Amino acid sequence: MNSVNDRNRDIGPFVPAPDDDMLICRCEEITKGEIRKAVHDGMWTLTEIRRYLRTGMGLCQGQTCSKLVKSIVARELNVSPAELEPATSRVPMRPIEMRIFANEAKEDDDYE
Amino acid sequence: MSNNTAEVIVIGGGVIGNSAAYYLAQRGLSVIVLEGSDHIGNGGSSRNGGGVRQSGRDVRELPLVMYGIKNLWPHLSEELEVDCEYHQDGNLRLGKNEKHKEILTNLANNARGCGLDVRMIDGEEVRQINPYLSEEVTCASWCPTDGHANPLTTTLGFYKAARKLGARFISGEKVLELKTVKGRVRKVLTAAGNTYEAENVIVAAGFDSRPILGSVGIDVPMTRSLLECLVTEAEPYMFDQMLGTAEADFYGHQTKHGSFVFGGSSGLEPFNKDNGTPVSSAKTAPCICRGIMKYFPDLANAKIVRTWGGWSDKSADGVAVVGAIDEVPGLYTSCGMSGHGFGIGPAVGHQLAQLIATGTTDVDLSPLRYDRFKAKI
Amino acid sequence: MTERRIEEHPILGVQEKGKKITFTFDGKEVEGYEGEPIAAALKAAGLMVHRYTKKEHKPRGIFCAIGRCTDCVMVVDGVPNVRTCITPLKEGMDVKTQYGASDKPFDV
Amino acid sequence: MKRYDLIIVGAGPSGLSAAVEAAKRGMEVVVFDENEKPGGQLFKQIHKFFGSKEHRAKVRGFNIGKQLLEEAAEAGVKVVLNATVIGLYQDKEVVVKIGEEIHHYKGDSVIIATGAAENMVTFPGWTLPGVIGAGAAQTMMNLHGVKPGKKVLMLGSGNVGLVVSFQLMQCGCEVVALVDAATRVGGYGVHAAKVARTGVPFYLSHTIVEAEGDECVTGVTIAEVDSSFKFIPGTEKHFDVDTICLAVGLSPMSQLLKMAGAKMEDNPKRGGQVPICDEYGRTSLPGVFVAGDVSGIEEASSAMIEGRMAGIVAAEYLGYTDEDDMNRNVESLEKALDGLRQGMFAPENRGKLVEKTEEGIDVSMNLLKKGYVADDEIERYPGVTHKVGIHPVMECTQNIPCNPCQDACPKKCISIGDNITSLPIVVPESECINCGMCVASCSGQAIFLVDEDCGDGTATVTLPYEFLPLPKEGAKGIALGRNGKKVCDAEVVNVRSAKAFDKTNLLTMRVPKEYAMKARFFRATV
Repeated sequence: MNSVNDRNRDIGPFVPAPDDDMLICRCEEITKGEIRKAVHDGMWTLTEIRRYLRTGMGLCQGQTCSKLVKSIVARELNVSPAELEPATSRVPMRPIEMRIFANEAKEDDDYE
Repeated sequence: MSNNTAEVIVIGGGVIGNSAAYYLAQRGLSVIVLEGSDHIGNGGSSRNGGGVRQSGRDVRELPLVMYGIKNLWPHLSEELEVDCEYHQDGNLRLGKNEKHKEILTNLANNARGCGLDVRMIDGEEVRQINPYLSEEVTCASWCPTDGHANPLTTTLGFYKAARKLGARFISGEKVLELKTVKGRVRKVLTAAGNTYEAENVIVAAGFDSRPILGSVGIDVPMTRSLLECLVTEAEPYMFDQMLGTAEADFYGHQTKHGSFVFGGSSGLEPFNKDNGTPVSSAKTAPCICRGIMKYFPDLANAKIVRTWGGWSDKSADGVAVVGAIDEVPGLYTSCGMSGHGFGIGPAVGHQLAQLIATGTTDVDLSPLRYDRFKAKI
Repeated sequence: MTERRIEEHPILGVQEKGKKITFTFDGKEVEGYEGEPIAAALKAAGLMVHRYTKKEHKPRGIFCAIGRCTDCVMVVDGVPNVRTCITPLKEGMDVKTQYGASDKPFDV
Repeated sequence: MKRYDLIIVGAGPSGLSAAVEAAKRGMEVVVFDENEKPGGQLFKQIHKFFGSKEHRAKVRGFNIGKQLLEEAAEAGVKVVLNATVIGLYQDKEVVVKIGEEIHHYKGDSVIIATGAAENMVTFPGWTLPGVIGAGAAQTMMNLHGVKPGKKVLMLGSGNVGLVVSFQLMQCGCEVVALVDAATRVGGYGVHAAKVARTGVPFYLSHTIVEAEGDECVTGVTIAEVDSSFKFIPGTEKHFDVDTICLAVGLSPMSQLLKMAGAKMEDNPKRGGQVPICDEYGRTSLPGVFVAGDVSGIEEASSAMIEGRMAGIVAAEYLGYTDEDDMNRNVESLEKALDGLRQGMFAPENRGKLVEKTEEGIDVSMNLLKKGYVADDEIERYPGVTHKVGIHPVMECTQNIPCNPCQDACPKKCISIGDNITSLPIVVPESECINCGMCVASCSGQAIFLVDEDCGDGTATVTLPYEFLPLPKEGAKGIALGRNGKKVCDAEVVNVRSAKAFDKTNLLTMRVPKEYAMKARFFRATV
């Protein structure tokens, strides 16, 4: 599903906006302005935005902000949000204590 | 597409490809970077544990990585205008038994021969440096000039800075083959049907480098394995050092953000499979957690928020392959980084750029030649 | 604590609660019902701020109430980042406001 | 490794329904749910459901949840609670955190029924304590018995915003306003009307300018927006509130599928990132199925049907039933699902302005803009007729798939006919016996029993009442109109509660007869 994406396509300059200080990623406290600037730094996919800014990398793992980030990036690139890749999801679905993750039940153990 | 010709084409938008592009652009060369996936820095460059270390390396790689730590890393954040989160607070390579001690001592002796400040310390001294380490640790090699950085911002920082200098980046452009013209590398053909042309081509595409180099009759013997890392929630500050082990089965550090990034192995890495993208295996993360808790009992309650996998390209001798391919003029490579390509990455990019621009390098790359692999008898 | 509790509901009637117990919030004794989420007991006691964020030091409280957004995390019995909206309350629990990732207030 | 025929993730309406069908066909089924209680959102839904009998219409959500759990237990389904599925790995390996351990299981088939998560909107102050999701409000009040706040502003006029507003009032909170940036109410008109008649003002084409407060919400300012959603200066309105509730839509919680490598798409019609699947829930991964909101946002009623389909299809996949059984059952379920996807709120009408009912009657614009049908609009609907003596007045003005009223009346006074979305009509020559069953059966609380002229200059209006305290016979107060404003003084002359009414009390008030067709709610004067 890779599609050729010329990263030097002109998307216009970064224009500051009055709501640039609006917090978008609640966990990592990333603002709309930071996200928009990152797009102009060349971060054109949600994966790159995440790696560059940490949006969606906090405790909730993007469960709250991923749709918001997507729409901001899409608008900045002037594409439809559906054109951007689906947000990555990784194990574990919820934060899990190391001692529990480490503690694998034996084959014959059941939960009863 | 407008102009598919440049002085240099870089195949692979990882930390090496991006840094090469940056240093080439800085020297005024025109560059096109072709990244096969949809994301810049999508391979090992953004999936590794962030070590920027010299200790524990094969002596053939040492001069190059020491060059980078001396000349490039210290000012990288300012230069790229991105926080690379570089910390030079030392590396503890941990051992638990006599066998480990022997491995570490050998490595340390060899490294000292190359002029690196690294020494063996006992368990007590280890815990003076890092009081959270358990009693199981009985020795370590200690290299105070090692450290760690954020692989994500570093890799993307090189991309950002190179792009700003005019390097052209194209993602989703998977390279299928190279073509020579009159004996010299010239054309780069992609899966999308595009052709790019340059006088010089750097192949820095991880394991995918092998078939690309193969298209002009060059083979670098390598295999790949699916390695895994995990990251915790942000925790209160504990320590600054980079950690590793004698058997290289566990490594990690606490990031600026407060989270701990740890990597480790289940022993099954070369046999893991994926589903098209590198995914984690159900067995690995629990095993890494058990490993971490042996070293850091205090982290038992830290919560893991994410695990991930990444393919590592391992050369036949576990040492990077870097430099010009003499048989095909104009062709250069950096591949088979064998799981330690991040810390050395900027230096590789820098030296390849210098080589292409001037024909010379500050560091002798010949020990890392592509054609060094020989049969055992 | 009664005015924030629903004593009788027109559809659900009188909801059954666990045993009434006490726990501490930043050292002060607070009442709640055993087994209800810590966040519910705090809400019933009128305590809105669960934590202050690391970068901006801004207050946060309950947001999703189902363990997803992780905004309601606090330091519970010494462990930071505990999702209070899904962690059952126990007698004598030590619940503390979380500052960044710890229970130590920021230096001003 | 322990292997199950079927592992289901999520014990909500779709997951439990799937489990029942699969277990009935002989499969060994386990359902994992991360919550302490099963039922998903059903146990937070205290209103009566729409639809027809086969959709369990007029049964309250939490009671449907109880029924489903009983059915699951009877069918031998194992439901494991406090069991967080942390990963769906390759080869259908499901890793679950249960207590202090993690368990690895293999499913020969897997159904993902993880439901949805709430969408959010941003505005200055949206991170303040006191700004909560509508789901959070439901969880606090309906599961934990704690009021989300004293004074609440609701953002969002879809069914969730409307239903939760009503629930907030039921548990004793004050809803100061219902706000939506859209130009018209998004949810069912009957849900809006039952909120509006209690006096909650609707502000369409408005949104939040700012949530105020330092440590937590102390107030909110809203303002009108123009067609490009920009604030119109000078239209700001301030409310003192301690809670702002966000009900701005749901997104499928499809992360497990993405993680497992299922082909995904971003489909705005289905609410966001969803697995690509066929109409029976088969994903791109063989043996992995989906059901309910995770594959596209709909109502709990459709989730239950989708769940049953997925359960049957999974049974066929593993040879626990044959193709004939599958086709026969799936066909009838598809019909039931089709039934729910009819009318003005059908998926294909999403976002469209429907101006006429199926009967060709103009839709009330006032309902769409203010949440209630204006007095001069109400007479045009077939459920609103006049006759001597007590008779039902059905203020049902939009075509939605729902018909319990026609079966509720023992005297067959009400008819909807075969087309489930038709507006109810009063059957000519039928005789109302004032039993009140229609009033209590209407999930939209849109039926009133009216005696327009009692002979003494007064009229009586019987209305559904689901609040506390329940006024007593003889209580004096005021009658409110559909718009929630006082129309006249009123006195309660009768209060009826019956098991058959299922907690919907019938309150009869006496008003001057000229207000018989205007007075629609009662508020006691204290």
